[in-house]
Amino acid sequence: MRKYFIDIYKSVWSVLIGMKITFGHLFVPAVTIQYPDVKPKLPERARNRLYVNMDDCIGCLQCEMACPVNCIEIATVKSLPTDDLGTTSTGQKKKLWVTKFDIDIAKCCFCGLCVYPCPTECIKMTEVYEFSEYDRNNFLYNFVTLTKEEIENVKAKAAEYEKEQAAKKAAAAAQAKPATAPTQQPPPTAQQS
Amino acid sequence: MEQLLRNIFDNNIFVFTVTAILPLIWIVPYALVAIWLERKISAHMQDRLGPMRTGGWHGWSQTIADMLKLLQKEDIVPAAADKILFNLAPYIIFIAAYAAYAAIPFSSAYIGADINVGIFYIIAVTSLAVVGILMGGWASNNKWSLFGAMRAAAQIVSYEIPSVLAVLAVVMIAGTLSLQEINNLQTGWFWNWYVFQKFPFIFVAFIIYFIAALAEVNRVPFDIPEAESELVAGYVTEYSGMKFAMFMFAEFVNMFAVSAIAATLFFGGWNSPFGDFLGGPIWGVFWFLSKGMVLVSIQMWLRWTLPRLRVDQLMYVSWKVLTPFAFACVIAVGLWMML
Amino acid sequence: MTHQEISEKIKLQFPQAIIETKFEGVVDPYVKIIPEQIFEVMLFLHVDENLKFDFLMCLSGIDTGKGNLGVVYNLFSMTHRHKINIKVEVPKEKPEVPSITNVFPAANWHEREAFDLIGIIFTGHPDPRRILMPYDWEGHPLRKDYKTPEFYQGMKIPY
Amino acid sequence: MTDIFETSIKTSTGKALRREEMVINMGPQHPSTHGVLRLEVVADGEIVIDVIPHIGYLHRCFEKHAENMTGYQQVVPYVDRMDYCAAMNMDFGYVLAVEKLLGIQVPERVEYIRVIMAELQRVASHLIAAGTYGLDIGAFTPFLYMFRERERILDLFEMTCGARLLYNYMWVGGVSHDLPPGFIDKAKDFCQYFKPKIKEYNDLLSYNEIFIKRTANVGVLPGDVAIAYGCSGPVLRGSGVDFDLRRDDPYSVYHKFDWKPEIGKGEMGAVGDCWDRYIVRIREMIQSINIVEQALNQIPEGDVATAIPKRIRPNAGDVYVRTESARGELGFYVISDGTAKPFRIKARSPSFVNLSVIPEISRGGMIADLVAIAGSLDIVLGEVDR
Repeated sequence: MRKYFIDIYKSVWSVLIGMKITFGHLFVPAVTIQYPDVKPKLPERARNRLYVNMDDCIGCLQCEMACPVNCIEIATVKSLPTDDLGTTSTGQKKKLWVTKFDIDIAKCCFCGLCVYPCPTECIKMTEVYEFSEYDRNNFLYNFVTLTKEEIENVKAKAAEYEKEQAAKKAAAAAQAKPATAPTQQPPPTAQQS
Repeated sequence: MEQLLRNIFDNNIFVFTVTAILPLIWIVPYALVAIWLERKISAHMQDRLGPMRTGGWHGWSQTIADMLKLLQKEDIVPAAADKILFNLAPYIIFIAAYAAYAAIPFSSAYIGADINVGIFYIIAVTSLAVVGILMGGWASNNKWSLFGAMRAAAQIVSYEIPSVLAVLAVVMIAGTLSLQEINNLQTGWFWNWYVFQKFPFIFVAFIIYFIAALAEVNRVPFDIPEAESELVAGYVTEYSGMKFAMFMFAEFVNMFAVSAIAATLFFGGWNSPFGDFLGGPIWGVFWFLSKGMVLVSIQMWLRWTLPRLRVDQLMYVSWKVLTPFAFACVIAVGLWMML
Repeated sequence: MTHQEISEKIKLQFPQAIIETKFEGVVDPYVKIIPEQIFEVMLFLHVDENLKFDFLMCLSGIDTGKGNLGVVYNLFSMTHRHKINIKVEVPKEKPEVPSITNVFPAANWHEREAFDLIGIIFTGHPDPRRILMPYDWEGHPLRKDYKTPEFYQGMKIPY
Repeated sequence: MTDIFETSIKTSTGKALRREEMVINMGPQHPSTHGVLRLEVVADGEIVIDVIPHIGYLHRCFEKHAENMTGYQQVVPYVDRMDYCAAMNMDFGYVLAVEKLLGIQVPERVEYIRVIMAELQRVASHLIAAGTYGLDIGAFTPFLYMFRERERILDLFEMTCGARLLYNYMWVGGVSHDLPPGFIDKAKDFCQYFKPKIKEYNDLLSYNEIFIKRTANVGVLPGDVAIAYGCSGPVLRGSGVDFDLRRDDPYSVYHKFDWKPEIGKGEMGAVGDCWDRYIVRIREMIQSINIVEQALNQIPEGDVATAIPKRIRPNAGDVYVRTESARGELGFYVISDGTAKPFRIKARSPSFVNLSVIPEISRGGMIADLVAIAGSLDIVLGEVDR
């Protein structure tokens, strides 16, 4: 019987305490913000959309290797010794035409692992976090600066050069060891994937 | 009011129709505002902002937008449902909630039907809601809905008893079942209100009535028929679009109905708290509605504070706590009156 | 108790059970046991007053990649605060290991998982269903020679 | 003798239902299962006769993925996603395992940073656990209060590593970034701000009589049963077993701090009921804040990147390393075959093991109790299914 009344007293009392707390919070300013009107300030290190500065990219494929979800796809073509691709901002000489640099941002898990191995610091995570799209295909970001014709051009040139080199090599080999036939020639592809 | 209309129009059917529709003038905007208010109260209690965008100031037209959205939604009837009962249930629940307004005195000049068993009629007619809930839950052909309906039936039936007993305590001192009469007996300053009579027994009766009313309208901490974390949404699980809105609407209408009854029985109804100051039929409406709204707000406040009970604890509260206390109140009031 | 002492105790009780023990030169010392006696050994480890291994930390099924499947039991004693790792290996053709669910209820789900992903059959398991993969899935994905099927119930798998 | 009340309907374990029983599927889409857990409930009215958990709806083949990565470092983002509510603790366990396999020692400062992050993450995770538990019981408001505090912890994380939920912060041999300038002051501010909030939670939820009535004496898990089922973390400590890996099998620099594990004492009912499990989490938050404060005061200067290896190629061998995650004993069993790819990684996730006890403790209760029990075990389905 005693417990019965104690229980009733406790229930009423704890309800009143709870009501006091919630009532007090009626007059506490809200901690949330009205999002599209007010935007949170992101810290310096915020990791959001990936961006690649193609001027600095040397096509080393480090980021592609580091990506745990394989959202980066890079293809490169060797440049001719006569081509001048310029240098990166860190002073490194570029040796490869980057003919494909696709990031499927829909697959990206924003881990940032691609950012660290980059030798020229050209791939980085920016502060842009609003990039929703109506079409999934729009998430395939294409960073290559070369036009289609240019890509075809460098590919053709590289293939030609490769062939030339191969022919030269074969000729040299044939000259050096005329007895043994060239067993295996490297296929004339310059494209890696 | 009825007399006035009859004098002007001299057509019984027309007059009855008008008096029947009159409460809707209050109910519809009330429901819209109450839903918005509930969101805002919850938001501010939780340090949030709540709806802010729709319609300028603090998102005042959010509920209207939601109404329009629900109207456009597809009306899904499950293939395995009992279609007739499924479609009928929301209307029955709404009718049960709305029918109570016929006998609620909004002001000294306006009451839908001043029947001399007013309170009895209201208690009888609000119980009809349980039929609608059972119909909806059963017809949905969903186990969660059925659970919700069964819980609701058990809950509403058992909470009728303490609430009726609490009302009985008031009826005993008033000596009448007519709500208009009960209001007239509480005229004057606020200490004439029944809640302060025979202190503290009627006050306890009011608490009992209020708790029981919370259970009857399925509000937290007694919202187990639609407990979203257990039963998904209870008996409304399978409803969508406008039918769901009807359930929602009926719930808010019911909330005001029970608050209005509490205001009438315990807080002087349309009486001004300050004697004749701001009295009269027009101000009466104001006092009545604001008393009702305060009680509705308290229901909301409780909802955003408390966890919910378990079904057996709910029964415990009804049968082992509220009912004995209500009996004690009735007996005490009776003894007091004999003295 | 050190690993050596525990291993000695097992040897004393089950002279034929131990295949291999390794305490030096590895990160985690272990005792390799013949699979047929694993239940008895576990029961002994569990009930012996001086050992009292009552906490099964982990049970992992592995595919050794050399034609064998294995189970690794990591045990811990709450009372004596010592650990032991027990390993068994079974051939892929007949991957049957006695279930230890009756000794450690914790092994129940772990064994179901090992069955599901590696395909070790635990004889005497009370509820030998798949646990993570769908009930009608074919094959055991964590085996090294597992080939991803083309379709599952008409759905293309490699998206 | 055949039971004449038996019907031809069978549960998925093959048990025939009796006439008065029915099977209810709680989940996979259900508000109180905290994700895509399906509980097949055999119920007699409101009384639960049996529960058969079905998991695997969120199975993302973590172990298979890990075997197909280019290296050990690439696994870390996947580990993050196992327990998305306590990603730092997950990282911690994994990198400790790989470091042990490699045999490298990380700088002192890294150890401190890791402990600070793990403990802040534990607070954040327990805030979710306690908040959603309130939500299961029907109290909405405490949930948002707790999320309010959690946001501040996430702000600290975002400032440190740039992400709010899945950090990829702890790396094998170090951490990705050093602490940003001003972090220590902000973290200290947070500790000061957080301590009084515990009282608010207690007043509003923990000691609310309705909440106590709903959780006390419900889902009682005795200590020996908890050990037998391999339960760990707050579930084990809630059952009155004084065992915490941070103290009893110390790793990192936990031995340098002054704190004690909280255990359930059965204040409101039997030892090991839902309320005990809940209150252990609430009290653990205070202890974690204590550890964070001590670590912030003791943290040494130094370089955080010295031990990060360029190529991670552990020698062939295997290791089982366990740490105390927010949900209990998180073990990683890693086998290396000497190459850069992990040969096999098995994650012993605490929720997976804790969940296996649910049929044992929920029989005979009501449906509402089942919700309370599932909430008090604090499972994260990402970790159960991996």
